[in-house]
Amino acid sequence: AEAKKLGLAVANLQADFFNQIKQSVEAYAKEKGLEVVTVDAKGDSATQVSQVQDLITQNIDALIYIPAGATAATVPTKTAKAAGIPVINVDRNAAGAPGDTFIATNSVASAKNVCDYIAKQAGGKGELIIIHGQKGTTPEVDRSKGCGEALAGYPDIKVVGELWSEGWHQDEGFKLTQDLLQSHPNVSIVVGQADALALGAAQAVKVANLGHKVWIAGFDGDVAALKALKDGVFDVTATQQTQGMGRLAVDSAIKLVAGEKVEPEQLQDATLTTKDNVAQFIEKHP
Amino acid sequence: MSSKPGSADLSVSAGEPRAGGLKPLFAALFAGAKGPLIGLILLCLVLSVSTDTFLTVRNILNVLDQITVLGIMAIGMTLVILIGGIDLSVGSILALGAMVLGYVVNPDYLGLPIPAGIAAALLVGGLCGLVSGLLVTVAKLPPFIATLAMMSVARGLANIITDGSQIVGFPDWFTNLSIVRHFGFISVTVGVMIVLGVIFAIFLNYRATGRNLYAIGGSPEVARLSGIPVNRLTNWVYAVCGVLAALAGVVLAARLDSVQPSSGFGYELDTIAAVVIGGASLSGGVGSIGGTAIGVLIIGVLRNGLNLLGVSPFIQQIVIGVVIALAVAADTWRRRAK
Amino acid sequence: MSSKPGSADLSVSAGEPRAGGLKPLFAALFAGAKGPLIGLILLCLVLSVSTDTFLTVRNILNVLDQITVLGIMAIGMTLVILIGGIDLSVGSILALGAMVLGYVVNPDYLGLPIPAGIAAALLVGGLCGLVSGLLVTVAKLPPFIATLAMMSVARGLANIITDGSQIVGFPDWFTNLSIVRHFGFISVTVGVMIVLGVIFAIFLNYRATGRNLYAIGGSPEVARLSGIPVNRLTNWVYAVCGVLAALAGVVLAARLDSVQPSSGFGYELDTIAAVVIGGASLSGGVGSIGGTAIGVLIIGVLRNGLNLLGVSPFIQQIVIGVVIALAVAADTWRRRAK
Amino acid sequence: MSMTTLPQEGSHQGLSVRGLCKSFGPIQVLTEASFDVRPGEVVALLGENGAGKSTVSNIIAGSLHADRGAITWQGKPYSPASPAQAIDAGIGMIHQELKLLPDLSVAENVFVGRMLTRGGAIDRARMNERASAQLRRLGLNVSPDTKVGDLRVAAQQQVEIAKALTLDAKLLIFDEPTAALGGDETALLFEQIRKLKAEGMGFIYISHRLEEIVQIADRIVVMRDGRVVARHEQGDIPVRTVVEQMVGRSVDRMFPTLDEPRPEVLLEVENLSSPARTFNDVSFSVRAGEILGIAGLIGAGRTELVRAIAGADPISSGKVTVAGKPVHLDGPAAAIKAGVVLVPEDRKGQGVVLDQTIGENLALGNFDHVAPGGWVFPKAVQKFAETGIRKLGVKGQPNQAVRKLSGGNQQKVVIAKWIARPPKIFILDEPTRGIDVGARAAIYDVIADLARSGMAVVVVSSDLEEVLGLSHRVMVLSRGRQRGILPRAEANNVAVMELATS
Ligand SMILES: Nc1ncnc2c1ncn2[C@@H]1O[C@H](COP(=O)(O)OP(=O)(O)OP(=O)(O)O)[C@@H](O)[C@H]1O
Ligand SMILES: Nc1ncnc2c1ncn2[C@@H]1O[C@H](COP(=O)(O)OP(=O)(O)OP(=O)(O)O)[C@@H](O)[C@H]1O
Ligand SMILES: [Mg+2]
Ligand SMILES: [Mg+2]
Repeated sequence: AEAKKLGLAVANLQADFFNQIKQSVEAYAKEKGLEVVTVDAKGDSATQVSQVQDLITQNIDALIYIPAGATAATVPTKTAKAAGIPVINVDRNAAGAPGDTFIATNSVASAKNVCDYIAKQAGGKGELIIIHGQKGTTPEVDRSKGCGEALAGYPDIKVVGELWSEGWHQDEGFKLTQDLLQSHPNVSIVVGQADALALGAAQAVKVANLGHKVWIAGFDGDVAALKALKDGVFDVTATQQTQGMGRLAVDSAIKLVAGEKVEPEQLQDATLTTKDNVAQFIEKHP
Repeated sequence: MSSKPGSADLSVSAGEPRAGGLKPLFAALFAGAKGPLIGLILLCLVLSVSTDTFLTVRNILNVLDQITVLGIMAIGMTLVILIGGIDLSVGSILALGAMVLGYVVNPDYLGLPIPAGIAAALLVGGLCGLVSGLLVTVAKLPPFIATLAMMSVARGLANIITDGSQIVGFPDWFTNLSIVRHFGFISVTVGVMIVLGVIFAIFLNYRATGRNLYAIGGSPEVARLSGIPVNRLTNWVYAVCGVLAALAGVVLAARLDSVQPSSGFGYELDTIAAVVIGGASLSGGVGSIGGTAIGVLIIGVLRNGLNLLGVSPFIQQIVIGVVIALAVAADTWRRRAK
Repeated sequence: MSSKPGSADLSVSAGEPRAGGLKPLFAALFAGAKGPLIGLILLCLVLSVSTDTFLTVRNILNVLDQITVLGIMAIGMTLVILIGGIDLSVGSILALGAMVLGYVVNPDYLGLPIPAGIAAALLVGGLCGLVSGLLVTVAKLPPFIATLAMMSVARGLANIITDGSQIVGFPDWFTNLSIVRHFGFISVTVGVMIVLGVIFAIFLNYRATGRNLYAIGGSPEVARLSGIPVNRLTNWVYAVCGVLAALAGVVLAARLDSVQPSSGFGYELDTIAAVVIGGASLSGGVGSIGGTAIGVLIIGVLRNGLNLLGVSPFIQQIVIGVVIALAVAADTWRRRAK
Repeated sequence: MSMTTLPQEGSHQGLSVRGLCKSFGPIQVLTEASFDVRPGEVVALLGENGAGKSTVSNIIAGSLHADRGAITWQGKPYSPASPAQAIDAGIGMIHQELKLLPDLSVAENVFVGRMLTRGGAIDRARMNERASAQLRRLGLNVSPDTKVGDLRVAAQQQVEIAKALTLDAKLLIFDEPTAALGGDETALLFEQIRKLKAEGMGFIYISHRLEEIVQIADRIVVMRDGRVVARHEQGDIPVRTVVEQMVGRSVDRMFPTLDEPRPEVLLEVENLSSPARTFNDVSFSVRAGEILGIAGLIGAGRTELVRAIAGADPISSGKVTVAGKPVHLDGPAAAIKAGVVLVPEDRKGQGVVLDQTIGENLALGNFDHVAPGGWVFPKAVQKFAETGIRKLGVKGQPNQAVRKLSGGNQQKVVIAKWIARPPKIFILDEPTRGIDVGARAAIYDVIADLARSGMAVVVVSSDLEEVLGLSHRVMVLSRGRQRGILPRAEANNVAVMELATS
């Protein structure tokens, strides 16, 4: 069969990372002459189940599914498969009901790289604080894990404080960092688990006027964040291949509909991005 | 608008039901929601014409499935708003109820049978509601503050149970409750919502206690002077609203085959909106289950329809806002035209 | 309570201000919020003792910085709630205002000077508010529905401007507005909040129009019959609330050095909560800027304090709920003790 | 002053009140109040505004609690903790302020808190039937399904009465049940009371219409400043005596002498009609210094007419001219600016903001006078309020919440509010509803003074004596139509009633 109409169920368009993927999918599908119907769950998995139902009602040929909620729900995948529609899971996969293929960044490894880099830059010592994402969510868990693995190799770096954001928002990053710096003015490393959090943290550091260099790490490689990185607002991030993942998702969909085989897992590396290599990503997001 | 004494008034309007006779069921059910009802019908007409999928049995069943959670919560919210209260905690109680269910039945935790889990969930929901009620009646907090506090506390509790992680996996028969369509068309969860709606509609219209809720909403002072146990009923209403929110959490668990502490976030506004779109007044004393059903359907159909039309998500937000305003404004125009 | 005729009443109670008499400024400012004020003071005491960082100049300035956005929005919300309304759209208008600012000033888009961007943002915010007002006064929608619709529409518009992406980078002098502390301690944005608070406190207490808002909230019909242009003032109040929400968006932009369409999500509840914690009644006619300031501070201090204490996020949710309930209940106990 | 000694408490099957005391904050509003109500008798409770009548009634009905004192009821000690307990004990009360639920039906209001049921379900048919029957006996013919909010004040009052009469009570307290009623409705109510009396029901009857007392009361209890100052063993005490006991001095005359109006016409109403035809093609004029009374039966359209003139309701055709200038009737603001002010009929809903203070209420709508340049100085407000309070003799302080005033004093606040402007046209709709005799005389003086100062005054009243005693001319409306304008000399009971029923 030939794919004509794709359904795209996005977790939350208010997050730049998902919005990037959405834009990439839409642009690339247009190139390929496919129709895309996009729905936005606004972060709520129940809404997403409803939306997937609606997509199936519209006779889509394949579903690109970016699960909403803390962790991936199985029902959308099951429902789609029951209707004979191939599912391409992006970013998160459900343990009980995996998609026909799973496209994601290797979060643990990438987070490990980021933390390793920032630790090294800071000279392998100092006080570190972590601004976590929403507690208990897959990316929060994975990134904490990766970073923890890296920091295990730096005994002189002390994690003096960590706080959790509720919605990965930039203003939360600002407030949480500000509060942590209150109690720990000697902090020299800040790890933000997302670029938005890192940008907020950078602003808080700037406001605090600490009088010493503070190294700040982010994650995701949001378009806007990359520009900030270039300007030296913060120091390192891991650029996820949003454009690439979007294109890959569409290609996988075409293949799956045509009955071709696709790898069950297509993990992408997030490229460690610093001031030195950021220009190319601003030019063209991977 | 009192009908002229002695003259035969043949026009029966929903707003001002007909004198003396049997209050027509229809009028009683949709009291104050005729405008939104027109809005809903127009909406359905437009969608039937502009898509070829909206008016299919499968899609209509989908819409019913999709509104179950909102619908069950909105029943409880109708009671609360009727007595002049508001409950911001329903979304959090939903999450807490779902997490309690998961904790009790999942083999990694307590591993008890599902009915025990459901009972525990409803009990916890009822307790949360009762606490809100007591905060209102005993500590004399404004309902907004009492339930805002409960919203925060219940969410915290929901998160603490598993330190923020979800619990996945229920027996098949449980998830089938929301999937298998009996008699060819109705799932158990949808059935539960409909039965609850009917029960509460009857309760509000035909039971003395139900009418007393209207009196409390109209004026707690008058109700008290008339010998109605205002505080006791208020506590009950919040407790029932809590139980129904927890039940919505159970339904959601069946629907998602998993429970997570973040679910139901922001649902309070949706639920209140459905009730108010359905003609209820936030100052109390006015509202009906029928109206709420219309409110719930307007929200459900609107979201479904815009997805079917493939309207892009950002445009959807604008359209939803405009349609909600229009649906409720229809009531003003209808009254004015009279 | 009311003083005996002719007797000198030395005890000034905040609850019933001596309207005619020399209304002590303190009483006027914090009318109805004495309980929460006690709550705030207790909270500060507890935090001063339990952390060594809370009671430092730097931290207090931080708290002031952190509450600016909420504080500015809460001023507008106070007006709206005073006249018996409610505004759910402030969070969305904040985002829309910020996006308009970004769009107008960012070199990738229009690239105009900042003042033009600010003017455009405030204008758009004011227009949104005005539309809400007209929906209330002309289309006779309940404020809840009118502003819920606006909440959805404004969020949609904020998203459409850049198709959901954020805009980063403002001139340094602009972000410095929220960073550089003049006279050694106050940033321009905090200054703006304080000045606005003082202006609106004076307006509400000492301007005829301000007093009229209280009358509208107390009874719109009595106000109308007394010759007060109820509809016109209502429109103005919503418009002002919109302008202030957009201004909060501008402040947030300066604070974060970026704008994003998702900002301000869920702020409406925080803002309303701050106003109600500050002693305002959602049925209108009761409230004050001083009370709102207390409400804003309680929320701000609480979050800051819990972070300083390093309380885990889930426990924080529970503590926040409990403290809010206690702070408001303090008022009940205080009255009862009298 | 007659002050019979009371029998031993509990010596009969009725109600004995002994030594009740009650304070609100520092103010003692009830001091050692004692009286009896025996089965089958009507005890009239009389007194000035703020004398404590409602307070003592509320204590008996369980909605307030006494600080000291004892009540015996049917031979047993009685201290209801809530209205529910009082109702269970067989004691019901009609409150002075209407206590109705506007969004519920007439039948539901009548039976609120004790809905009739059959097999667990509400028995609407029986409730409707019984409510209708009771209302018909009171002279009100509305469908029991009508929303109470859609009824006018008089009909609402009748619903309130029906609610009390259908209670299965042994003692009923009527706190000013007839304030909003006309003569016919009052007569029908008395008929009901007499019937129930014969069945052994006891009544406490509170009213400021002293002429009613002679008709209905078996005994009289007079209160002043929270004390019982007189108890009469019969009902037909000369009004003069009672009044003296109430106010503590003699009121020599009720109505002031009126000066001749000036020649110039201040208010000119031409062919005014309302969209709903509640009044139709009404024309009249009022000269400076003149008082025009408007009489009519309940529902004649008087309220609608004066509301329209004051810009509160829209008109469909016609013209209003004030001092030669046409008024654009597009809202009260325009009318007030043109010099037309209205003291509305429904004081609670339209007259005062209950939760604001007296000072704030008086200043409301007067800021153009009180607040120079829009600046509100508390001192100016205080002074303004004190003047108004003094002029009308309001029992209260500027900083007191209006909600806590007695009913009559609230009414005075509404009148006081407009006096200072001063307006050109002063319209008062039922100005003395619920006001005591002493104060009423004072208000009549104020109204006469308004006219004397050159205003045109319009007074709507259901109290015929009041219209006749106070007006230069009386206009009579019936079913929305103007039936004639009688000069003072020709205006008498018979002539007015003839026109009113035409
Ligand atoms: N809740 C209250 N708080 C303070 N004072 C009150 C309250 N209720 C009544 N009062 C005061 O108690 C006094 C007695 O009031 P009450 O209502 O019993 O008078 P009344 O005899 O019924 O007068 P009226 O004829 O005007 O109805 C008044 O001075 C009134 O201001
Ligand atoms: N709220 C209302 N809804 C419907 N009809 C009303 C309403 N108020 C008044 N009416 C009708 O309008 C007509 C005139 O009423 P209005 O109150 O003006 O009479 P009135 O002469 O002032 O009598 P009252 O003594 O009751 O004040 C009556 O027929 C009445 O039934
Ligand atoms: Mg009284
Ligand atoms: Mg009238």
